[in-house]
Amino acid sequence: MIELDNMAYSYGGGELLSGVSLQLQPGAFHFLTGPSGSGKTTFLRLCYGDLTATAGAVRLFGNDVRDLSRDDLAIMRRRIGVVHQDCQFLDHLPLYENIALPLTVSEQGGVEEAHLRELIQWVGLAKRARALPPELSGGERQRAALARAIIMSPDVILADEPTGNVDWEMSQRLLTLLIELNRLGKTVLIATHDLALIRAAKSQVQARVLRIANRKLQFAGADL
Amino acid sequence: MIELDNMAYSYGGGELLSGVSLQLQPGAFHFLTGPSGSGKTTFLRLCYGDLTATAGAVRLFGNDVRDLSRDDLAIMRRRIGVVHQDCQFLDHLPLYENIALPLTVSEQGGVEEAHLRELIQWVGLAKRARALPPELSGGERQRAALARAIIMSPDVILADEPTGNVDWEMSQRLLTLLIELNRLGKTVLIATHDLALIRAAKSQVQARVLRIANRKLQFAGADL
Amino acid sequence: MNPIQYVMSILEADTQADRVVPPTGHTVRLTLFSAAAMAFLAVFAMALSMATGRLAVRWGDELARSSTIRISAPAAQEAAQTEAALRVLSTTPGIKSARALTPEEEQALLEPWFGNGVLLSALPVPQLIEVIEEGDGYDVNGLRLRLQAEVPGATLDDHSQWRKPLIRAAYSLRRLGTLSLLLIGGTMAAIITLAATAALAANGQVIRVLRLVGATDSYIASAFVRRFTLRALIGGVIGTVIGMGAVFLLPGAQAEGGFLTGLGFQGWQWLWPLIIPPMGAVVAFFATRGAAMRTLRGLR
Amino acid sequence: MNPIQYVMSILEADTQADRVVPPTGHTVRLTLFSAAAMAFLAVFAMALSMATGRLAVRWGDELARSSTIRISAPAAQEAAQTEAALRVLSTTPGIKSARALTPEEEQALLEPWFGNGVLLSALPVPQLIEVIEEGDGYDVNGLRLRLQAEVPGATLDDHSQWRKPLIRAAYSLRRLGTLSLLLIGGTMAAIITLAATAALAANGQVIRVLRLVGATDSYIASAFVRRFTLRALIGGVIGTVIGMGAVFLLPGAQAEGGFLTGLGFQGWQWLWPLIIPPMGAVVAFFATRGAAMRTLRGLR
Ligand SMILES: Nc1ncnc2c1ncn2[C@@H]1O[C@H](COP(=O)(O)OP(=O)(O)OP(=O)(O)O)[C@@H](O)[C@H]1O
Ligand SMILES: Nc1ncnc2c1ncn2[C@@H]1O[C@H](COP(=O)(O)OP(=O)(O)OP(=O)(O)O)[C@@H](O)[C@H]1O
Ligand SMILES: [Mg+2]
Ligand SMILES: [Mg+2]
Repeated sequence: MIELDNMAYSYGGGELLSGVSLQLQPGAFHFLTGPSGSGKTTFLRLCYGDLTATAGAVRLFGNDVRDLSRDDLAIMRRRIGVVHQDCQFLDHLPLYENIALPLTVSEQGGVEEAHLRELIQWVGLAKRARALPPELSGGERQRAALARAIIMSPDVILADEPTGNVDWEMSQRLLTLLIELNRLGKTVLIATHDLALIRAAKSQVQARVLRIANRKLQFAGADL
Repeated sequence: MIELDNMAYSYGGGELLSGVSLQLQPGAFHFLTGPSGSGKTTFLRLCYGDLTATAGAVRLFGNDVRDLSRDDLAIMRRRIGVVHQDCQFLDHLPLYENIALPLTVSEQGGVEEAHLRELIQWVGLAKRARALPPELSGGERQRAALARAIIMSPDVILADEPTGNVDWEMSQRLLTLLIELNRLGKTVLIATHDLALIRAAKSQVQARVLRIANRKLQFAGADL
Repeated sequence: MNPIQYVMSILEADTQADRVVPPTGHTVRLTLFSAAAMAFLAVFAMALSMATGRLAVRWGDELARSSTIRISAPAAQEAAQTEAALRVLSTTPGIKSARALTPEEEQALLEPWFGNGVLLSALPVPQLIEVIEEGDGYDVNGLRLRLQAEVPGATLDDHSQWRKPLIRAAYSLRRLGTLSLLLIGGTMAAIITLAATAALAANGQVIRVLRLVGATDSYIASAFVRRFTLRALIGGVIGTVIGMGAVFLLPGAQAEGGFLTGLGFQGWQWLWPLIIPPMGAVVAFFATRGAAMRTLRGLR
Repeated sequence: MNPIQYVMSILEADTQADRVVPPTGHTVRLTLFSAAAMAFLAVFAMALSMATGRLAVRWGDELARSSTIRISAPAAQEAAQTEAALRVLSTTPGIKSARALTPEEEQALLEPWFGNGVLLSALPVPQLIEVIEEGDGYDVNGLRLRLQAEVPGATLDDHSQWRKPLIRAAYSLRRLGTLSLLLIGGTMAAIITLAATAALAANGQVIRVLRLVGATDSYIASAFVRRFTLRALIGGVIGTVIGMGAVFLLPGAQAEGGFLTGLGFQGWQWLWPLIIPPMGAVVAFFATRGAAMRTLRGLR
C-alpha cells in the first residue's frame, strides 16, 4: 500500500529523516513512537503525500508520489484516512457535516445517514453532532477527527496522536475501533507517545512498533 | 488565590458544572481529571476569568470576577499563567518572542534575556527558538505554551493537558519544572488524562487530585 | 422556469454545493460592498461620460459646423458676387449647404445693435451667406484663396476664432468623462480583485482542510469562484440599481433641452449601466480563480 | 530632527511596539491599496471640481455680469440721452460701472457684419453703453421702467436671453464636480472602513492570544489602530502623489487660458489634494478603533 524506499527528508536545515525504508502491507498494524520533535508527524505527512521526500522514493498504492498530478494525489488521499495532530475542521459547519466532509468533496453522492450516525455514536459524539467545532472540547475534536478519517472506509488509516487528549476509557474504545478496522483488512499506523496504549494494543492484535531515533526508523524491541 | 463558591456553569444547554466550591491556596498543587468533555477546560477558563460563572461566585485574588473591569481582568491575568489545550501563538513572531509575549504586552519593560534563554533551554527548545510557531511539532508547541505561561513568574499556574503531545521523558522534565515552581510558593493546577503523570508527581510533591464527575467536583481517593 | 425562479435556483445552488465555503463574514461582505460601491461610482462616471459626450456632439454640430461669408460690394454687383460665391461654394468639397440670408434674417441678426426700428435697406448692410460644413469640413485657406480670386468682395468668417475654445471645452469635457470612466473602471477591477484575494487568503484554513480530505483543486477553486463571483454580481447589481436611481433623481437629469442637459442618461443609454454588474462578476471570477489557484499551488 | 528622520522614526516605531500585529498579509495590503486607489480617485474628483468651479466663476463673471444699453436717437440728442442714461445708471443699485463705448469699440463689434472697410460715421449706429453688475445685480424691470421714463431712446439688453444657458451649464458642471467629490469621498471612507474591519476580523486569532496573555483593550486596540492608520496614511500619500502626477501630466492641464482650462489645479489649488491622506488616515483610525473594540467586546 505505502512503500518508502531509502527516503530522506529535511525542512531546509539538517536532515530530519534519512535512509528510511518501510513497506506498509494491507492488514498491517503499526505504532510509531519517538521523542517529541523527532519527526513522527513529518513521517506521516510524507506517507500521504503532503510533503515530498528530498531523497529516495515514496510510493502510494504503487505510484511514486513525485509522478502524481495534483488531482491524482487528491483522489489517492480518499483512500488514506488521516487523523491530524492539530485537528483542523471547517469552523462554520456542524460536526456531523465535518465528519462527512470527505464524502462531500469526493462528489460520490450522499452520505449513508445510518453509517454516519453509527460512527458518531461510537466515538461518543451523538449529543454534540450539531455543535460547531469551536464549541467542542479537545478530546471531542480528536474523536471527530478520527471519525472523519474513517468515514470513507479508506484502505490505510494514519493517526497522529489520536488519543492525546482523551481519557483512558475513551482511548481504549478508539483503539478497539481501529483494531476492528484492521481486522477488516485496513492498514493502520498510529503515531503516539502513549506506551500504555501500545501495550494494550499488543494484547489484542499483532502490532509492530516503529521508533524514530537519530533520524532513522527502527523496529522497537519487545521492551515495551 | 482562586476561590470558587458554589459555582455553576452552563454554555446555554444543560448545566455542565454545578455546586462547585474550591479554594486554591498559595503553594497548593492540584491535578484535575475527568472524562473527555466533562468540563475540565471549562473549569480552567472559569478560573482565569475567560468565562463568567452562571451561578455562584469566582474570586481571583480576593476580587469577584463579575466586579472586575476588563482592564482589571487583563492585569489580573498577568498573575495567572495559563497553558491552553490548543496552544495559540502569534504565527508571525518567532518562538522566543511568543514566549516573551506576556512581558511585551504588560509593558513592564524588557525581557531578562538570560532568564528567557534559560527557560527555553529547560523546555528543550533552544534549537527552535527562531522558528515560527507553524513550523513546530505538536510537542514543541506545548512546551512553548508552558514556557509562555511561566515567563512572568505568575502566582498561579493553570495548565490544560500540558503533556498530551510530549514523550514520557519530556513530560517528567516539565513536571519537575512545575514542582520546582510550586516549591517556590506558586499555586499549580494541572488538567490531565495522564494517570502515570499524576502517580509520578505524587511521589515528589503533596498533590491532590480533583475529579469532575456528574457535573460535580470531587476529591479523588487514593486509588490512583 | 420563469426568470425569478431561475435566479432563485442559482442562489439556492449556492447554499447546497458551496456550504464548504464560509457563507458570511467580513471578507464576503467586503467583496459584496466593494463591488456595490464601485458599480455605484461607475454608473456616475458613465452618466458623466454620456452627458459630456452629448454636449460635445451638440456643440460640435451646432457651432463648429457653420461659417459665414460676407459680400461687401457696391449694390449693383452684390447679387452677381453672391451668385459667384455660391457657385464657388457648391464646388468646394466638405460643404453641405450654403445659402444667402434673407433680409429678414439679416435684420434679426443686427437687431441687438441697431434696435428693431431701423430699416435695413437704409444701411449698407453686406449680404451674408451661411455655410454648413459636412464631414471633416472644408479647407479654409483654399476657400479663402478661391474667393479672393473669383469674388473680390467676399470675406470668409469661419467662426473659429471665438468658437474654437467652446469646441475645445466640449471635447475636453468628453475626454474627462471617458477618463473618469476608465479610472473608476480600473479601480473597481483592482478593488474587487484585492477584496477577493484577501477574502480567499482569510480562508486559507478552509482550503487546507478541503485539500487534506481529498478535494481536487478544481472542486475547491470552483466552490470559491462561484461564491465570490455571485457576491460580486449581487454587489454590482445593488450598486448599479442605487446608482441609476440616484442619477434618475438628480435635479436637472430630466431633459431641459438647455445648453447642457445635466448629468443623466437618455433613452437607450439607460441600458449601458447594465453591463457593469456582469463586468464586476467577470473581474471577480478571474481574481478569485487566480487567488485560489495561487493558494492551492502552495499546498500539496 | 529633519522631516525625513521624523517620518522614518514613525515608521520605525511601528516595527518596535507593533510587532504583535502581523506586519504584512493580504488584509494590510488591502487597506494600503484601497486607501491609495481612493486617494487617487479623490484627487481626480477634486481636480474636476476645481476645474468646473473655475469655469463657473469665469462664465459667471464674464458673461452674466455685463449688459448693454442701446441709445437710438436723432444724432443731435444722442449725446444728451447718453448722459441721461449714464446718470440713471449711476444711481441704480447693483451696478458697478457703466460706460459709453468709443466709436472704435463699436466698429470692432460691428466688424463681423460689415467688414472693416465701412466708415461707422456713415451709418446710423446707435450709441452703446456697457453695464457691469455687482453683487446680486440690478432689478432689470425697474431699470427698464426708469429708462423708459427718462431716456426714451434707450433699450436695455441684459444678455440673459442667450447667456443664461451658459451660466446654467457652468453651475451644473460645478455641481457635478462637487457631487463626484462627495461620492468618491464617501465611497473612499466606506471602503477604507470595510477594509480595516475585514483586516481586523482576519486577525481575530491575534486579538484572542493577546487578550489571553494579559494585554489590555487599549494596548491591543492601539497596536492595530497605529498600524492600520499608518497604512491608510501611506496608501493615501501614494495614491495622492500618483493622482497629482497624473493630473499634472494630463494634456491640457497646463493653463491654456481658453474657455475651459482643462482638468487641473492652479497655483495654491495644488495644496488641496494634500488633505486627502490625512483624511484617509482619520477614517482608518476610527474604523480600526471601532472594529477592534467590537472584536474585543466579544472576548472576556
Ligand atoms: N463554546 C462552547 N459552546 C457550547 N458548548 C461547549 C463550548 N465549549 C465547550 N462546550 C462543551 O462543553 C463540554 C465540556 O467541554 P470542555 O472543553 O470543558 O471539556 P474537557 O473536560 O476539557 O474535555 P477534554 O478532556 O476533551 O478536553 C463539552 O461537551 C463541550 O462540547
Ligand atoms: N514546516 C516546518 N518547517 C521547519 N521545520 C519544521 C516544520 N515542521 C516541523 N519542523 C521541525 O521538524 C521537527 C520534527 O517535527 P514533527 O512535527 O515531525 O515532530 P513530531 O515527531 O511529530 O513531534 P511531536 O511528538 O512533538 O508532535 C521539529 O523539530 C519541528 O520543529
Ligand atoms: Mg507530531
Ligand atoms: Mg479540555
